[in-house]
Amino acid sequence: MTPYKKIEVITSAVELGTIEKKLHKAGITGYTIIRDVIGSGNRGRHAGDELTGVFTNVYVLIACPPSNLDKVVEAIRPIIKIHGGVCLVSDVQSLKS
Amino acid sequence: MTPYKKIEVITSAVELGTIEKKLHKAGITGYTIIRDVIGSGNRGRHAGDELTGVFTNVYVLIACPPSNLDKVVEAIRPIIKIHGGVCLVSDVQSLKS
Amino acid sequence: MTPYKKIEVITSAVELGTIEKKLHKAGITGYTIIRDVIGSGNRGRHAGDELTGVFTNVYVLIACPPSNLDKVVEAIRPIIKIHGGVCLVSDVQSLKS
Amino acid sequence: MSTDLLVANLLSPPILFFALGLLAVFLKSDLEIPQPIARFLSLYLLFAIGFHGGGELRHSSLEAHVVWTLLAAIFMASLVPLYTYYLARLKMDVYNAAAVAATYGSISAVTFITADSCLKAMDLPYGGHMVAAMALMESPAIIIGVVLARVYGKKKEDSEFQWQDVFKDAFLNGSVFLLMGSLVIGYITTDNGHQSLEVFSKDIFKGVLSFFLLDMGLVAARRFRDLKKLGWTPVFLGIGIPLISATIGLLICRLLNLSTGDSLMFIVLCASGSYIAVPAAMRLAVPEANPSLYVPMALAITFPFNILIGIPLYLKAIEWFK
Amino acid sequence: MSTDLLVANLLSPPILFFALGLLAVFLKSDLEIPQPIARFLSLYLLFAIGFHGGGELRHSSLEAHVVWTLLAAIFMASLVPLYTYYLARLKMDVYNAAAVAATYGSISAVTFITADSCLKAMDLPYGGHMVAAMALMESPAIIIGVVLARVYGKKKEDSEFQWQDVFKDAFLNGSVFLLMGSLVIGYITTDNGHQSLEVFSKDIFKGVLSFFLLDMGLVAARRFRDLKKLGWTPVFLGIGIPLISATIGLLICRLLNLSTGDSLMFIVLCASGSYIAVPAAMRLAVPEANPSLYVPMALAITFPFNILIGIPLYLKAIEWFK
Amino acid sequence: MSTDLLVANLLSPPILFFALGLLAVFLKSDLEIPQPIARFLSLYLLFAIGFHGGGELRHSSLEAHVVWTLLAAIFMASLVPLYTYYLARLKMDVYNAAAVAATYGSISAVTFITADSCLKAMDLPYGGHMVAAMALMESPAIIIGVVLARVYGKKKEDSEFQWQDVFKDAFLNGSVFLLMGSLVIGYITTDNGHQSLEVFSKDIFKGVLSFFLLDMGLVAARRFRDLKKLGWTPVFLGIGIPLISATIGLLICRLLNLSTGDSLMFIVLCASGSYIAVPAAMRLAVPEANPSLYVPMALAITFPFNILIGIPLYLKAIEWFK
Ligand SMILES: Nc1ncnc2c1ncn2[C@@H]1O[C@H](COP(=O)(O)O)[C@@H](O)[C@H]1O
Ligand SMILES: Nc1ncnc2c1ncn2[C@@H]1O[C@H](COP(=O)(O)O)[C@@H](O)[C@H]1O
Ligand SMILES: Nc1ncnc2c1ncn2[C@@H]1O[C@H](COP(=O)(O)O)[C@@H](O)[C@H]1O
Ligand code: NA
Ligand code: NA
Ligand code: NA
Repeated sequence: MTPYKKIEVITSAVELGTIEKKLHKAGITGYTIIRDVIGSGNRGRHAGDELTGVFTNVYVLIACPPSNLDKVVEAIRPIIKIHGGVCLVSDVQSLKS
Repeated sequence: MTPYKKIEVITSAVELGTIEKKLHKAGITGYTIIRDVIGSGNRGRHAGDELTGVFTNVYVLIACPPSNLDKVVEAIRPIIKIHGGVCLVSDVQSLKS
Repeated sequence: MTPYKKIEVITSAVELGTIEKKLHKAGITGYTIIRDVIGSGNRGRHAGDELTGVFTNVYVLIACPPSNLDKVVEAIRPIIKIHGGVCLVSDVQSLKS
Repeated sequence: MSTDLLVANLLSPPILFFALGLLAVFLKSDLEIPQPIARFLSLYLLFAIGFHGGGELRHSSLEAHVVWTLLAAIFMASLVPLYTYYLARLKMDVYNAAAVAATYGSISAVTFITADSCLKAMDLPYGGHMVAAMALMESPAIIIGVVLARVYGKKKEDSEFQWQDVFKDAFLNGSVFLLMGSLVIGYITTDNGHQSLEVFSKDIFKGVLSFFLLDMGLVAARRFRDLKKLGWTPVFLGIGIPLISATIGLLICRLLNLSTGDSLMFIVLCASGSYIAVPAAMRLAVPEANPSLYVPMALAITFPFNILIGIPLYLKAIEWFK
Repeated sequence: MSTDLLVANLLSPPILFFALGLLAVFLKSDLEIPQPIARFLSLYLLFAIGFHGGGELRHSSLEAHVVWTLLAAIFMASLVPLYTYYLARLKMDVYNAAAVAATYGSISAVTFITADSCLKAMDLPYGGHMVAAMALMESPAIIIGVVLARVYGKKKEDSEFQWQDVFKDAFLNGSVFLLMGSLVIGYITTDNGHQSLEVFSKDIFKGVLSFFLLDMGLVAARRFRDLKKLGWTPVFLGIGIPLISATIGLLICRLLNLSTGDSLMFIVLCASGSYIAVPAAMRLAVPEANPSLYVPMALAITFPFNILIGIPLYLKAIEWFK
Repeated sequence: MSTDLLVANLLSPPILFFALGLLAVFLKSDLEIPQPIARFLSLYLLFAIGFHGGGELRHSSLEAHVVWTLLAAIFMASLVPLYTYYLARLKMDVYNAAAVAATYGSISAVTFITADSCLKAMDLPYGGHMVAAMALMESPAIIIGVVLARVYGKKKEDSEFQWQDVFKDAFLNGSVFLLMGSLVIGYITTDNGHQSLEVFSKDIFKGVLSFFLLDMGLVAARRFRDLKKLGWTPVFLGIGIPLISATIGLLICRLLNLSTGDSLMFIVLCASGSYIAVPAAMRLAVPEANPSLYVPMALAITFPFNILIGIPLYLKAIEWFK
């Protein structure tokens, strides 16, 4: 078991492409995406019923060594700033595969 | 980065309305919902194949300042007690947006 | 609130049956499954668009008392080893239901 | 003729696909109908049956026998849960008995639709008001089930419970609402409107039903597992209650002198149990009841019994009684 | 005749199912169309309308009035966002006004399709090139909206923004692409090809439309809530802008001497607002704008207005002006 | 005539929509078919083709040539993976070669269905037993592929592996099971049953196929990316193996003196590769193999090759050889 950082990002689904692009640019290739997530936040309720991604969110989970944390956070920060949502960081132990 | 609490609730999908109502009553407006989650627990396997929400679960993630933790937990506790499921609390760092 | 361990497993969707079987064998009956999860890792991008489970992932969340952690991890380890994916362990507080 | 009937029913595509679904699970095939599709097919069936029922209602005058039939439907929807409760109570606690009562008091639209297919194959007509009867029979049992649970159950303070939620779940749940709405729309739209939906709502109907029953077979078979732990009680009740209700229903049909088609539909409504609207409502209003008991009873016992054996049996009984 | 028209429109199944969807939300029914289904139905509608448009284009020669109509379409798609911006700017900030401008400059395919259903019910033909006009009118307003936001908005450094993304979103988003593609395929495939898709793309069309409008009713009604907080501005703009655009559109139709069918389609394109392609593009390119403002305007005000009242109204105006 | 054939094939809606799907990805459009829909459409196609095959089987007597054709099908399903393995082994490790062998030994139902559409358009009949041949050819190669991987691969202790799982995946995976089941149901149901499903299973078939091929185009094009890293090997193999298999298949057809329709179907079965049943089974039984290699080969190379060029080519070869 190795100490890892887990970063969870929840934001508007339309941002998924940007997030993936930025992660790749930052050299992060390990992440998991849950689509069709809904929720409520500062911008009201996102009910996922709009025939478009506009009111749907996406959840992205990134597990990385602590040394990569900053890179990930810097990639995500501007997106959250402009488009809203949350970014949560926590400590986990990763099973070395 | 600010210390936050993350509360994860997994329970029967039919309870989603109640959960949202209670969160709003407690003044909590930031949360994320993942629907069509399945699982297994004390009440057997919830396989999500029933044409109804009865055997499907819902996952709700609430990130809040530590001072709000009690409000959230008290809102969720009776639901878990009556309808089953789990409620997990952990420490995270939130990227101030 | 009781201290619990949270184990998160993300791997190929075709492994879901094996995971459930192994958990049951290990006596673990409480877990939650999120299907149709996509992602990227050592084996390239899993975009979930293959008409088959081959390029889709599954997310499994297991909350258990710390004493059960080893059993769970040993059940999951060979799967991650052969089929790829990640397994993350963290500390949580469980609301006793 | 009766074996012919049974065989013809068993060899119709919808029933065969239901059997295929059962078989898939028993052989552990990984065949699966995506859930959004299954939900859509079920909405489609409600839409189509309601729309046609409405269309036929337009061409039938509101005669006395229509009114009597509808009243009888409401009567049965209230009577069935009562005796079901006391029967179930012999073997179950209050909450489960109440949920079982609600289940059998309400109806199964897919059983109704399968009976419709069967009648169509034999060129036996039935009145559009039977669809209205179906819509009327969905909800009362839910209310009665909740009343039973609260009257006989432990008194407890729970600020959660609200009657208005129960009524909303009973009368405004998606399936009741869509069925009722489509019935009304079928009634008020123009002939032109009916023509323009002919292919969508009629010609592909039986194909959609076949596909849906394939899914029902899968789902029903998966629920057998739940039953294994529960012994023979659910099996006896799951066949016994429909037979009792069918018998009472048959008597009422004779009393009202209904046509063969109307009679079959009426009996099928009495004898079928709900596995969509009722479980969702009970899970909320009577959380103490175990859905792994009452859902499989309706879905894995009563539903297959009704569509495989019940429908031809009821038809034969109707003719025999004439 | 005009009341007849209004009533005939209101009693057609698609409109009635739209109303049923609205009602479901107002009564708090839990009726829900699974989202993958709703998306599929909308893809189907684009596919079918495009394919048929293409088929009809093959049989019409590329005459001058076709070219003129297409040019007029592009002209209106560029003009509407301009005056809409200045109108909206009276009550909103730059970003929201730009998003509203893009919304009303672009078009709503479902409004177009509902108008098509309405014309079919009256045996009034329209040219296949109107589908091409629709495809051409989807994108320009998106570009114009983004330009307005960037010209009038706060200058800021953002390395994120790229014009090529905006163009991609405008011209290659799924709905524009499928519509265009189906149009081209309908144009180049053989008569045989058209025949083999007849039932799928034509006979079940109105049924699918009815189901889709049921979902639109649900979605539109849910968006009313967003509007409540915003006062009367969205309501006035959501009806006023379409009326202005329809008037200008009508003048152009007279100028070009279009047939009744072509005129209705042209006006409907001018008067409708986009709630699929535009919001997705604006959310990315003008994140400062609030989608809970411009989406509900198009979806919960303009769309119902157009299909319930607008279409018969525009038809009457066309005939009156003849 | 052969260019006519090629052009007619290329201009049929299913092929054009496949091309549209490819184009969408190359132009980076965000067009997407919701996955539950795509899975449903593929289930529908298996259901319809099986049901009709069964229906036609009823009207054909079980003659010698039927038996011979089925035996030849099983023979080819066992032969193809063997030479494919040795060919692939020249460029790949044991595990990937085994997976490629299984892929090409098995069949692609959609290629078969596209060939069916093509034959229908030319009024060339083929026997219902070819559908049975398809069902029989899906599974053997999976077993052979796993055997190859275990015989030639590194010996290792893995308590996970169980032959019974492999057999289950080979013979009871959803697509094989539904195809087989629908075939049997089509065989045993009544003429009445066939009639009642006519519109659902026949008239809308080609429309559904077109939509499904649109999705196949999207999916295939997305998989091109995977191939870029792998050089020319997959391209050569992905075209070479089908050509070899088609040649052997053609010889067998001459030997058995099959009709033109039966011959085309037989050759298409030999020459097509599986991208649904096989990958799922291989992922479990041979996890060392890389699905980003064998899935794109079948999906992004062989499938387009077969439906765009292969089918007309094979037809011409059949006629030339007559
Ligand atoms: N405190 C929170 N906890 C969990 N999820 C949140 C929270 N705040 C926002 N979100 C998610 O982020 C989305 C966008 O947030 P916002 O931009 O604040 O509206 C919401 O729809 C939620 O899904
Ligand atoms: N220990 C656990 N870990 C993760 N999820 C759980 C656990 N226990 C219960 N759940 C989830 O909560 C749902 C309801 O639980 P129960 O009421 O215990 O049957 C299950 O179907 C699971 O999805
Ligand atoms: N570092 C990571 N963080 C989050 N998810 C990951 C990570 N690495 C792999 N995954 C997930 O596990 C799946 C399989 O990983 P792999 O076998 O490495 O390709 C990926 O498609 C991701 O969904
Ligand atoms: Na009943
Ligand atoms: Na417009
Ligand atoms: Na093959």
